[in-house]
Amino acid sequence: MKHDLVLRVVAKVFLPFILMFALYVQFHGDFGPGGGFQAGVIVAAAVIFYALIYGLTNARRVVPEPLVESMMAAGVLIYAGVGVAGILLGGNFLDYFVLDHNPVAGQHRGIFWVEAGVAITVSGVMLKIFYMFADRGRIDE
Amino acid sequence: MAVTVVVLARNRNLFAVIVLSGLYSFLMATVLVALDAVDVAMTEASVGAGVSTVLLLGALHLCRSEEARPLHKPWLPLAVSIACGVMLVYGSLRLPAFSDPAAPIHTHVVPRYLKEGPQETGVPNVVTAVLASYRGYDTLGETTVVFTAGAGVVALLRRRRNRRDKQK
Amino acid sequence: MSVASHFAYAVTVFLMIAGLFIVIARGNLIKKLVGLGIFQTSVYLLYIAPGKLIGGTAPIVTESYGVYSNPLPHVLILTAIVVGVATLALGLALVVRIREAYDSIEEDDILAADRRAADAER
Amino acid sequence: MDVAANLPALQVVVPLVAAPLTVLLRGRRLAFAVVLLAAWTAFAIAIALWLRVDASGTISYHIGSWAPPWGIEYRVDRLSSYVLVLVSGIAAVVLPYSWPSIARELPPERHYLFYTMFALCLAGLLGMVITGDAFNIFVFLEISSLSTYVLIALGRDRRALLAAYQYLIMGTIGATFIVIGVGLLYLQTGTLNLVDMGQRLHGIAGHRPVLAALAFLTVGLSLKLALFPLHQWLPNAYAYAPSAVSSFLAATATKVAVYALLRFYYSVFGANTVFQRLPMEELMLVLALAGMFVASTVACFQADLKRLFAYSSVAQIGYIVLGLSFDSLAGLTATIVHLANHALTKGGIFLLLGGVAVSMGGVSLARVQGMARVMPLTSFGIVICGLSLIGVPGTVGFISKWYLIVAAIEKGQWWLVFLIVISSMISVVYVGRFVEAAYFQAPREGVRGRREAPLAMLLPSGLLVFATVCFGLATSTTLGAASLAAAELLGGMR
Repeated sequence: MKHDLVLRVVAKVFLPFILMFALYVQFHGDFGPGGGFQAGVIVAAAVIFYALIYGLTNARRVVPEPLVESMMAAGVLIYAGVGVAGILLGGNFLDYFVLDHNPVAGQHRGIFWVEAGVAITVSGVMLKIFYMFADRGRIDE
Repeated sequence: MAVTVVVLARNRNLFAVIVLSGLYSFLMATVLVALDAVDVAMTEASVGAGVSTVLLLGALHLCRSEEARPLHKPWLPLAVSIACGVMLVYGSLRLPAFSDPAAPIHTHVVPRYLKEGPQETGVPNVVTAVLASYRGYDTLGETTVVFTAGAGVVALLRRRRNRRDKQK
Repeated sequence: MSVASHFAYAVTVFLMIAGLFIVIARGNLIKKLVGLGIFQTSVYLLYIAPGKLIGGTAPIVTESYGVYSNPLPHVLILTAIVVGVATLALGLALVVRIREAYDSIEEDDILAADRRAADAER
Repeated sequence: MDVAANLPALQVVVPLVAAPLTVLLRGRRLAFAVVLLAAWTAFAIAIALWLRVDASGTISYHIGSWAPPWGIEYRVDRLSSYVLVLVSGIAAVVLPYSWPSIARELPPERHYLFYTMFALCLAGLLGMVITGDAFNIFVFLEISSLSTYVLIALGRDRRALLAAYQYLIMGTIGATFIVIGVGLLYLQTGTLNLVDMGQRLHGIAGHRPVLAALAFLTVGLSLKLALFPLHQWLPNAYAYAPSAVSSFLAATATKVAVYALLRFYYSVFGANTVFQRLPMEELMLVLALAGMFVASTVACFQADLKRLFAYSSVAQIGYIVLGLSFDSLAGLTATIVHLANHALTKGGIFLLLGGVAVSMGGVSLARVQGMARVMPLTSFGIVICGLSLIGVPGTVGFISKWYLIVAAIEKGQWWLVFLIVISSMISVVYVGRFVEAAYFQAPREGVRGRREAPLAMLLPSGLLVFATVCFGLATSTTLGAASLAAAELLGGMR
């Protein structure tokens, strides 16, 4: 599959759109269906798509494994960090009201960061799992 | 959907089983849309039909694809699962009827989400509001579950660097 | 009416029985995981179906609708789906390791191999 | 910022944040330091919460400042603070032990992930105990279970993989049953908050969905706590997991499941529903007795010490459930006190066995022949814990058995007293097998000299053994806390 010109070109054309769609799902989650989890899955799918067509080594170069592993952890930390920020600003854990002077704006800010955390962890984990499985396969063959 | 499951239970070719389970997830997603659960449907379609299928195929690639004929008689498992089913039937017969607006789940707790949610959180998609704010802690737990799975897979499948280099 | 109103529950029950049956009866480790997935999915219907209100719409508040389906089960099931896929990923990773260690993914074969190993120890 | 007011949230969040930090930091020393710090902090927080509950009653903490039942509530009462102290305390003791133990049992590149998983497991268990929300219990149950599966699979033997897989299947079925139970309750009440649920169930306790929910929750949690016919996953899982993991799981995981069962029975359903509308009392009695006898007997025929004591765990779960089945203050006290007592005893035994595995090269009965000469301290420790399993006065095991017998006499069931004594006799047999091998048989060839386990392993194990005796003699702390917690649970009964 790696040398099919049509596939490579089509992939190049499609990838930005997939990533755009992921961002749309992420940020439009407030108004329509979607949110961090779904966006994370789409991002991961885009990279996996890339890896299938351009090969695992190239994909690793674009999205290196240490980065992926850090992403897994960073997402959870961002989420928990929002919670701890609530405590630091004088509220309860995961209290978004205190994140801004205006409680509703605070809610908005909290939800934004929380969703970002979810998306980062999910895409990180999905990619990592893909890499792990793909690795095993290569050695077995 | 039920037909898919029956075929699935009887089929011994694992590849077919996995494709069928993907199909099943898609059907499930359609049903969920019909039930107004768009967020859930979207997740089920991407996770059930997408991620799970890819994962299963990936694992299958590493394993054998035929299932051996089961040696033991399936009556005991059948009895156990039917007993559980009977228990659920017993329980569900007195549940509120389908689409009954007076059922407790529609009258308690939820009205506040629907009435005040958009004002309190500034987010019109109530599912997102509940997910990220009212029950945000559950979602933190959920993210942690995903993280656990990721780190767990790494812990199970990672190999020593030097061994990999040797094999190259 | 009562039959129709409980149709969703009937489907749930059937899926649950089938899923559980696959998990317990089948010896193939991957197939067990597929069955487990079906078993978990059956629960989604149990939660979501009662939340539907006929004439209602998805719980995204706009001015043109007045009746919404219940959002809380949706949230819970989102979490449940994620937990399900996490379990699946972990289970498959285990299966891959088992297959490397035993060269089989049939429960009976593996147990037999263990028994042989235990006998050899004695 | 008010740290004291936020302790309930920090209790769980501290270990939970430690987990991703270890992944970010990578290095095994750093990972160990972070998780150790988190576990000790969690222990300190648990003690602080316990003191606060003791002084001023139940604490309710609203996460995200959303009042329950709309938001998720953390609720610390006497029982949960008691279990919190127990779980975080065991973790605080096991962690220092795990450093030398893991260094011998795991390849180095997996070390930091071991600590990640340990922190997650701790966070999950603590989260299950402290939460006041039915669905949140499920979420944290899954965090702890998934990390448990991985921890077990990290065992050196390849059978550990299969054990982990089987536990994964059983555990997921159990968790799904719990979700079904919670779902049925939710459909009946429209709420997920446990207290609110309990109040709203008041009028409809006899409805069939409620009873079905009770059945599903009982089966699901019984899978998790390894009640007798559903215990098959446990012996393999304990036997092949790394020693530190066996010890931590044996001491905490099943105990937390028992806690969840108590929570649902007494705070949600109310004892009336549980014990009067269904024949739960008789059912539990039968299962508990069957577990005590069958598992103890099977334990007598095991050649591997880890498996032997794993079966003994199943038997001890029988005692715990037996106390529950009396549905009386004394019985409940026995259950709660035995949670802690068995955790100390079994935790101690598995830690010591880890040391044995290091020094003697294995834990089969053949390997430990003449162990008393090679590892006198360790052997002595195991014997003390064994005495506690039997229920000899002066150890914690005696206290639990005493209360069980008191509860049985209260009910006038003399035959039960007789049975409890008989089952203790069976445990004399399996502990006796170890004593015979270790003290009365000559060491195998090539095993000479004294080779105790490293001090870093000996010290934590010794601490637990010491606690076994200490709380067996000075009973007021555990017993007082347990009876107050039991009284509070029954007081909540309407």
